[in-house]
Amino acid sequence: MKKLLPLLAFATVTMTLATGCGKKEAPDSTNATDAGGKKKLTLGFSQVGAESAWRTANSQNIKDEAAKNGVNLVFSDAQQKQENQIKALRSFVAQNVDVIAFSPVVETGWEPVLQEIKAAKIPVVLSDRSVDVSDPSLYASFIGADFVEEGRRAGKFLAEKTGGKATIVELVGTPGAAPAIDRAKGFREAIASHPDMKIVKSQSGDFTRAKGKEVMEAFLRAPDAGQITALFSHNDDMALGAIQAIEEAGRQPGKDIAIVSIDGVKGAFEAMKAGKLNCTVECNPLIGGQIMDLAQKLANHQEVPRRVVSQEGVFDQSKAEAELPSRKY
Amino acid sequence: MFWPLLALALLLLFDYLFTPGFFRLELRGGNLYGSRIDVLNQGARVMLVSLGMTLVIATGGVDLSVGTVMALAGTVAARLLVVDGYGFIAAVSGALGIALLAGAWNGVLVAYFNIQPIIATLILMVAGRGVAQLVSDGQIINFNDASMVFLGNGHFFRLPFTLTIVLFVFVGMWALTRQTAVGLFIEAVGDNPVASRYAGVNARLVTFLAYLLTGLCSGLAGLVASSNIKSADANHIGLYLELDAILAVVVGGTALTGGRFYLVNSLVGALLIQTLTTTMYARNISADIAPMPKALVIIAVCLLQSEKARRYLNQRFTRHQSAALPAITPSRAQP
Amino acid sequence: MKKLDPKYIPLFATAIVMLALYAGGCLAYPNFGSLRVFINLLGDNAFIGVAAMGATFVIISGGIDLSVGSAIAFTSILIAQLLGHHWPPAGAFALTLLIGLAYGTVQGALIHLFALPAFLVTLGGMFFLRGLSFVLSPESLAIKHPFYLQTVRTMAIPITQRPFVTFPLTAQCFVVVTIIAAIIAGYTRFGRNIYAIGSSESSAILMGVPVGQTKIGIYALAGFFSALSGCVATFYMQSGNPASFVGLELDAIASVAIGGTLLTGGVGFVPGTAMGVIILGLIQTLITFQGNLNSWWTRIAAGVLLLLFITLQKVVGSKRH
Amino acid sequence: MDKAPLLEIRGLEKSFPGVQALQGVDFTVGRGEIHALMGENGAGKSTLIKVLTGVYNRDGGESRFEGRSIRPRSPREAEEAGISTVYQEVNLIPHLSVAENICLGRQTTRLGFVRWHAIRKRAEKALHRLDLTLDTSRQLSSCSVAIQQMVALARALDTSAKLLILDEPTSSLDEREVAELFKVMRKLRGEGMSIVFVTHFLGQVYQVCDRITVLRSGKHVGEYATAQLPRMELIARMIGKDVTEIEKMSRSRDRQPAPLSAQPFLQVTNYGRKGSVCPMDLAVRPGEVVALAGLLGSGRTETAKLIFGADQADSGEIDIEGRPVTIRSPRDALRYRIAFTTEDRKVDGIIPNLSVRENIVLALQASRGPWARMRRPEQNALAGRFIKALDIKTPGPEQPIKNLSGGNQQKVLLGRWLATEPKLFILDEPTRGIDVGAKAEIEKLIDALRKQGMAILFISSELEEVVRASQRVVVLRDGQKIGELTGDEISEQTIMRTIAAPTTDSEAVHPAQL
Repeated sequence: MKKLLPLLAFATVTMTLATGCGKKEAPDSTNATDAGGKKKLTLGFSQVGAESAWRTANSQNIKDEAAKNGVNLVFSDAQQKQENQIKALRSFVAQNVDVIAFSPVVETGWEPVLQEIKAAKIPVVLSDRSVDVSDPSLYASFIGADFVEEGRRAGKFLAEKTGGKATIVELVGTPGAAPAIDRAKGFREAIASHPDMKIVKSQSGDFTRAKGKEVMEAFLRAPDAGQITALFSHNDDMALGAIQAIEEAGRQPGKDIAIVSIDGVKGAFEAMKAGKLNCTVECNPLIGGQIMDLAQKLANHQEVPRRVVSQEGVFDQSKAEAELPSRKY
Repeated sequence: MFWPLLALALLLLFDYLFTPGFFRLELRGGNLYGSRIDVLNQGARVMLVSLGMTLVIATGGVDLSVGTVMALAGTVAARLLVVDGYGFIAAVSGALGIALLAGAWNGVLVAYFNIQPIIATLILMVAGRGVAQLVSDGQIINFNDASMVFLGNGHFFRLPFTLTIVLFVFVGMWALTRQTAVGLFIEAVGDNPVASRYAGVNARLVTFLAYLLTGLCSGLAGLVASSNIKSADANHIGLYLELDAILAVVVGGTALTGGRFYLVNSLVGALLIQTLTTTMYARNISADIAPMPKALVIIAVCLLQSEKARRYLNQRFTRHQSAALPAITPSRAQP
Repeated sequence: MKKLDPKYIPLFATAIVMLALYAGGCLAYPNFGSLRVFINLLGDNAFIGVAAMGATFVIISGGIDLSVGSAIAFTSILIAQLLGHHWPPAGAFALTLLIGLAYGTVQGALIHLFALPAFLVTLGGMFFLRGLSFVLSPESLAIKHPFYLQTVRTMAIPITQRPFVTFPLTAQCFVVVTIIAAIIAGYTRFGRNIYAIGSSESSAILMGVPVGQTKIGIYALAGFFSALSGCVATFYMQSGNPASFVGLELDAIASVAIGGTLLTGGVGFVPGTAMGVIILGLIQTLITFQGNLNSWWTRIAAGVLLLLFITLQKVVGSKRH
Repeated sequence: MDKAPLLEIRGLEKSFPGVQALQGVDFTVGRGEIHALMGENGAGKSTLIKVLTGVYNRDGGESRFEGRSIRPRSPREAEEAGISTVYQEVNLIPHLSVAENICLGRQTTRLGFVRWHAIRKRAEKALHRLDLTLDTSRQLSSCSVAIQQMVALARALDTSAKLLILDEPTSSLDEREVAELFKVMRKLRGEGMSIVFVTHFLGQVYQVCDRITVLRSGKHVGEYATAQLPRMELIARMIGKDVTEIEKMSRSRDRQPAPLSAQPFLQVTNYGRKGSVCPMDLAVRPGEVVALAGLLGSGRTETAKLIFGADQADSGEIDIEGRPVTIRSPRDALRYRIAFTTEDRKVDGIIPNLSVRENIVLALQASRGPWARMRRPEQNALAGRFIKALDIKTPGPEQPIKNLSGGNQQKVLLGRWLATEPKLFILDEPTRGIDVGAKAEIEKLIDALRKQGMAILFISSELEEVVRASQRVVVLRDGQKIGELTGDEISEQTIMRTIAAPTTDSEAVHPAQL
């Protein structure tokens, strides 16, 4: 009997929890209201993490915009772990938020939790990254850059810059993440028509500066490293790391090796101003306002576009100086 | 000394034969450049941490929190520089201060509260990165302070400046342990704690000191790591470095059960690990797969060092006797 | 009621902390007390829970297993690959569990036969399996097998219709594994031998406990539970990801410690571990509900709790002497 | 004892690396008798028992149990054969319940699952045979040592044991508890069980044992009926002497000079520690060798550890050169220039992997603190000096000490402490396990140190050595000082008489038998 005691104690405790507190369950009863008595919108947002400057700018913008629009934001950082993100999403359901938005860590594995959210009748907005699901009704809208287009633009710029002749190395983002997959795809599309543009090496730098630098160093060590004339980096952070590696290798980034990356963070503009980076394709992290807008509409059962492409441009060195002061992130 | 050097030599031989360009060394921008220099430069962090880890392992303990302490130090320095606007000296002092504090924390838990080292340092390993995140407010802090950038990127006598730091720490550590009696005491305490106590050695203080020094080494490594990429990323600085460091120390012949320690061998061990990593990069093997060969090296080296394994075949005849005797599990953590 | 045995003090402390956290959450946040949150606690943490059961046995025996997180990631990607190659789910699970058992046995054998420190061997296991996962697939793989798309969902037991709450398969696994682990710990010779070895290995030998067999068995069991946890994780994520579950071994160890298991071995409670898992889950949920706290507070809170419980164990332990 | 003996061991051999632990030992236990197994340290008692119970594998010889030849390969096999053992220190699992401890490894199961109810019943039954009722679900560690001992006994009885081995079961019991245990032992004997009783308490042997087997240095000395072996004889057999011979050479010792100073270097008053040493007074003067004599377990080592601060005293005062001081750790002792070589070199003496040089300098270095490191030449000189002075046989000062022979390890440890120039040197069995030549050298060294004015506290189980070396002998028994001999009183005979003499206050436990 003694052996059973802890088990029994545990069972009792859990039963008490389940029944005692379970009674409180009441849908929609408790959302925050603002001073005017008007119902305040609650948005659950699950962020990937804080792996790059782009990401932290994105998080900050979402928080700022939520405050500005009077949205009650429940923000959760997944520390780049899918398991954490799934937990956060399920917790949003439990909290009965009005709208859920999230940037998925990876593309796969979202089916069950999205189904659960759908069953709870909470609309979902995908922010900046897409998911791979068989049932398109699992999310209401996807806002964010067109990664494939970004890749294409980067490829196009590089083709113009190098006259269609380049030996390219590629720094890939987190394996399995939508931007990594799509940017690689778009870039390849764009250079497909230039037979003299070849990607000779391609490895993951995990979207981080440290890894980007490390991997670039390895690229530059190879005996055929001298032939590298261009670098395509899936984000600015990795490119910034790579620039350091190139400088250490005694070569001139931006001149010996043409560099194009994606995101358009402040550091990239500084690098362009210094002539070390040739081009950054903007991927605008300031989509908080648009997300808030979508969320409000969804909460009011209005129609929303299934795909919202964020506004972004392509910046080369000529525009860098003018643009730099206005870059906040 | 023999095994790690042999392993390193074999690995280098392999690279010489099969990894083209690995042995090329040239002068670029006035500095030496090549894969081997990379090994030295990237390996600096592992070397720094291994130096500290060697002492902790020599006392019969282990420090799992070194990677976290690196992140803490890097983030504190970057924050002081960028967010709070202090100068280089203040930033470095702040970073090393927090690293010493972390080391002292571990030391107190292990030496004075008798908590098993694995668990005691696990606490900081788990919580420390969270603290680092709070320090950085969840942001990656980029900095451009010239002195700070020099730490991890500068050159000195045509070699990466990090090597100077390693050399400096090594000499300091060597002086501290071998020019004072601290080294002797650490070895005595690690080898036979009871006898050391009877001989009048202050075992607690010695253990505490080992953790304190490890904290300091990790702090320096953290500064180097964040300086190297000109930014402090609380999530990633020093991730898994504790494992590389433990591996370097064990490969270097310092037994996990404590006792004799070999600072130079740990450096060789660290170089071996880093060469392994760099070789894999150079051979276009993903960094993600890199742990696998490392694991095989760990187990192989430990089996080579294990007396029991060596005797195992001989003992097969009198197998029964060995089974009936208490297995000697080297855990000093037991109270 | 007899006088409370001091070894139960940490366990009661665990229960109190768990209740306090839960009650605090209920008071502070609307909907925290909902059935869904409660079930989420079981379902979301199921894979940690299952793995922590293995860790409980290892720690009761006085050892440690650091390979848990890698083993789960490896298992999940293995299952995704096998199903991708049109294996039947049952076959994939069986093979996976077998591999888990085998690798655990190898770890146990290295530890026992060659007297290598458990810490080192399992560290090697952690590296090895992590690398191997990336060999199997460098990126996350979706599982599209109908078993996952339909069966897993239909196996969830519906509890209430409005709101629609079910008791998911993962939570079921957690509960069942906890019960099985409790039975192993309390009602098998193997389980009792684990306690004996952890409390005093030399006495156990003199008392005729088959120490070698048991020690290898413990690590084999831990490997099995890790593999099982990997299966549960695939139910949860419907994908295999070689980069996932990094650092999960620490969560598992923390859960075990918070659950009142003595980290020096000999005393331990399977239900306590389950409570420890739930406490960590509660902290995470609380931080999500709070909404604008840095999620890293989870780690800090876990570290502080770990310290508290270790201190408690020390105090209780020293009083007993 | 009309039938064939229950256990018959002939010519048992067992050796460990470097030690021949058992050399052709015979041992016979009859049915329904309590048989004492006696011997000083290193006699081979515990080895014999461990071979008998399958913990060790024997190298040679034969054992027959109930007429059948047996060779158990594990404690479990021995138990199955009918031999149960209760070990010296309670070898149970402290964190498990009483019931579980009794049945561990052979729990009642059904379909592979442990049946706790049945186990508790079994445990209660086994305890009942010992006339003991207690809550079997209690955690073992919450029970007193005496109860734990009884639980261990119950565990042994839970099997259908025919032979019960009690390995020093009484060392941590008080008199009442011992009496209780004896009652149980007699009861079991009455039930036809045979008991092997290992103890170092002479009185107890004479109280309950029918026969005595004495071992010395791994050899069989003899088997005697208790009634026919006077105490004096028994002690003589154990320490390898002949009583008549001792009587003859009672004045064999040249008188040694008085101490150099009347002021004691060390004076302890009423110094003691619960559970190990009864409060006692003791003084050691410069130029004097005081020996602590007594049999194994009499509290000699414990007293030394107390004075050295390795254990903490809980009563009494200690004065060094007339001034009261506190010594709470070996470091304190070192500060007052007290040195201590321990009985067990391996466990608390040598630092095995460090070199001879480092082992020698360690204590002196510790006393100087970590920052004032001795330079290498100084270390070499020191090591060289002691290697030469003590004639340490080592290939060189850099040899790891673990590679040296026992005697040379001991000399290194002597060197370690001599380097600190101690004023009081506590030597615990300095000559144990080392060859005759080295023994003589160490004795000579002790004498030389004394002449230089050092105060020496000398512990040895060899009376001959004690008599030769000391000016004063403090006799201990059961953690108590029972006598002090000086000058002409010091002889092997008087020491043995003192040890053997009954004391009035423990009459019940140690009846007069001499």
